[in-house]
This record gives sequence, C-alpha cells and structure tokens, in this order.
Amino acid sequence: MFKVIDGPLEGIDLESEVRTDADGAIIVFRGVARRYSRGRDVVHLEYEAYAEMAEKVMAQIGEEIKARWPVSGVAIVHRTGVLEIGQASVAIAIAAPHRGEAFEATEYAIDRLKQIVPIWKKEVWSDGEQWIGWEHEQHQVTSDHSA
Amino acid sequence: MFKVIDGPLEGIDLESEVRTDADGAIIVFRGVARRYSRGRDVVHLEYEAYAEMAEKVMAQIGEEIKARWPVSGVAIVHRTGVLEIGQASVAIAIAAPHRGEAFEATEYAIDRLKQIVPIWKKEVWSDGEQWIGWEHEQHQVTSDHSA
Amino acid sequence: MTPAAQISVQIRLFASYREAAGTRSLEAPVSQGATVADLVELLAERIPALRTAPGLIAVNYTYVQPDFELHQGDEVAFIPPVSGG
Amino acid sequence: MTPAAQISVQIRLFASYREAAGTRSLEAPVSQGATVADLVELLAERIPALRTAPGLIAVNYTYVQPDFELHQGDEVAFIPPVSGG
Repeated sequence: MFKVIDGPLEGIDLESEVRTDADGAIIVFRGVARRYSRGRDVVHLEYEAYAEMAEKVMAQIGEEIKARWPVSGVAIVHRTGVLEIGQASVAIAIAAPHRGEAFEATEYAIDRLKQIVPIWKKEVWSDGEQWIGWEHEQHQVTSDHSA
Repeated sequence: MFKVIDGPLEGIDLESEVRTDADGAIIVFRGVARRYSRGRDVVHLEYEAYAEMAEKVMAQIGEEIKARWPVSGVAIVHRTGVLEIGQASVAIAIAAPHRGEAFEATEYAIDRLKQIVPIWKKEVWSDGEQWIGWEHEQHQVTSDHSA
Repeated sequence: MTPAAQISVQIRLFASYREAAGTRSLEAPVSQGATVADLVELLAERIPALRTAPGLIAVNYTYVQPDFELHQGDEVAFIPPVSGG
Repeated sequence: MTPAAQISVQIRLFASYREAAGTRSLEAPVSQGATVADLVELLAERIPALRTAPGLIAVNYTYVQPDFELHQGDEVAFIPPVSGG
C-alpha cells in the first residue's frame, strides 16, 4: 500500500497490511506534527502533494527496499491538508522475518521519502508561515549578506 | 507503561501512551509469532513470565533509555500464554522529538529486553516442543559429542 | 524557414511555485523539439522562482534532466525542494 | 556448638526449572547466614538442572551473585536463560 490520503492517518491498520506468516518483526514509524520547530511555536502544519507521482515514488522506494533487505511487506501512507499538533503526517510499516532488517528498512524508507517523494510541508506559526525545504538557500543568502 | 499482560496485545494503543507535543517521531515495534523457526514449522508459542520482576526490569530499561537519548515516552508490554502465528508477543513504543534517537532507542529496548527481562518462550512444533534460551548449551554438548 | 510546429504540454505547479504563479496548473504551447530547459525559459517570465530558486522537474511522473525533449500532451511538474515526512 | 537458627525463603521456579521441579513455588528452610549458593546446593538434589544448567538468580526481583546472603522471607527466583521478545 503506497498512498497519499487527504485526511487523518489515525486508525489505519498498516500492520495487518504488511504481515505474512514468515514475519517475526513489524515496525510502524509515524511522523507527527510537533509543537516546536526551529525555535518557534507551530500552530499547525499544511502538507501538499503531487499525489499521482508521490504514490509512484513511494512504490519505487518499496521496490528498493525489497531488493536490498529480506522484507515481506512495505506500506507507506502520507497525508495532505491541515494537521494539528500530534497528528501523523506519514506512516510507514515494515514486516520482516527478523528485526535487524526491519529496523534498517524502516529507517531507509523515511530517509528516502524525505529525499525524493514530491510532498511539501508548510509550517504555520502565530506570526507567519513558510514552506519548508528552502532553508538551505535562505541560509546561504544570509551568509552572503553577513560575510 | 511497563506491563506483562496475560492476553492479546492487539488493540492496545501505545502511541497515545507515549506521545507528547514535543515529539515528531513515534516508533512501534512488535515481535510476532512466526511460522518458521530453526528450520521447523511452529504450531504455536507459549510465553511464561516472572511478571512482578519483568515489569520492574522493563521499567529499568525505560530509565536507561531516557538517560541515554532525548526520548519523551517509552512503553513496553509483553504478553504471556499461548500465541497463534501472527499474534504479537511484545510491543514497544518510543516517542521522541527526532527520528534518529527514536530508532536507536527502540532497537536498544528490544535488544535489552531479550537480554535481561525474565520471560521465556517455548516453541511448540507438531512433533515436539522446547524452551528457547538453552540452544547455546545444547550446541556445546553436541559439539563435545561430535568432537 | 517555416516556423516549428507547436505542441502543447500540461504544467503542474506545487507549494511555493504554485503560490508564486497563483495557479496549480496551466497549459503551455512550446515548439516541437523543445526541451525542459526551453520551457523553464518560457515560464520564468511569469514565475521567476523557476529560475531564481530552481528545484527538480518531472515529466509524466519521472524526474528528468533539463535536456529532456518534450512531446505533445506531456505532464511537466515543477518540484520545489521536497519536505515530506 | 548450637545449630544455626533457621530462616525460611520463598522459591519461585520458571520455564524449564518449573517443569523439572513439577512446581512453580516452594518454601525452603535454610540456616541463618546462608547464601544463594548454599540454597542451590540444597535444592539441586530435587532439581538437578539448577546445578547442571545454571541460570541467573534474583532475590526480591533483583539479580544477585551466588554469595548474596539470604534473609527471612526473601523471594528467591531461579531464572533460566531468558527468551522473551
């Protein structure tokens, strides 16, 4: 299951989606909206996705994982829309016969998702908002000015 | 939450148990009964615990984790009794501001549980059964005989 | 020299690009044989961020290089640095 | 020389030890000042595995060394190699 969903991820049962009788370990990773970011108080987050492509790229990450680790099942779901603090933006489930490969594969899945899946986060504070992902460029601009 | 439960772990919501508003990552690890073990077909598993002490030692593991990583919440629950294939024997939930420390802490929790928590697994096959944990000694005996 | 035949591609814009352009999607006519780089030149007048803050570009859901040649009906997506997860 | 005063400790047995002994728990009288190692000697006649396949020993829910001295009412648990998870 590789899906972009325009609504809450809470209540979606990914474990039974990925488990087979060969598996001894299931890991579910959830990224959740947190209160503090870059020293500011977050009011809420907004996620936007290029959904058709995001699902394709998430499925590609699933293929990469299965080529690299003996993993039975991979599921990745990401939501869009407005998220209150504590709500999950992404859920990744991995089932594998042994836990070592399950941990490695889950960490790879979230690292890779953050690199290549076309989804964007906007942080909304009480006094402003910003699309995340441009920090590096902004930092460079600041450095040039202060240099 | 550090508990030994004499019944199914399915349906227990550990995420909300461990999450705080500071957290951006929640990991839930489940160990589940798998069909194949040491080349044999498992019919079911039986878990026995020294429950009073197991809960104390699991809480100690929680303290070790909080001393070592900036983790907000730790929950460990382990069940006892007869487990069918696919049922969870243990569930560990960790919430942390960032995912790196959440992954490290979760892996530490299950490694440590397997080392020091007084709980025992018996594998039941169609043609026999065995308490797990003595394999090393048995292997040594076998080696002595074959040497 | 006869002018090159025109083809039409579908443009998708996201996040900061979408806000800068004021639209999620538009249709653009380009010359037959035009590349992704040519399309960026064409759109940069309306959406300067495509040149001043370049991201990745996908054609029909696959990331491509600037020299990728466009074809009639292609869906071209401008992808600012991603921040999912 | 007067015989040492007797104290009584509670024994808990688990997994393979429990099956070998045919009981989960029993009460054992030991001499005042006796150690965990002394208790193992005493019980090994009934449960040889405590000596032939030794595990860990906990007194009042804490792992202890063989020279740990027992006191009246202590709960002594014989812990075969653990295999939880």
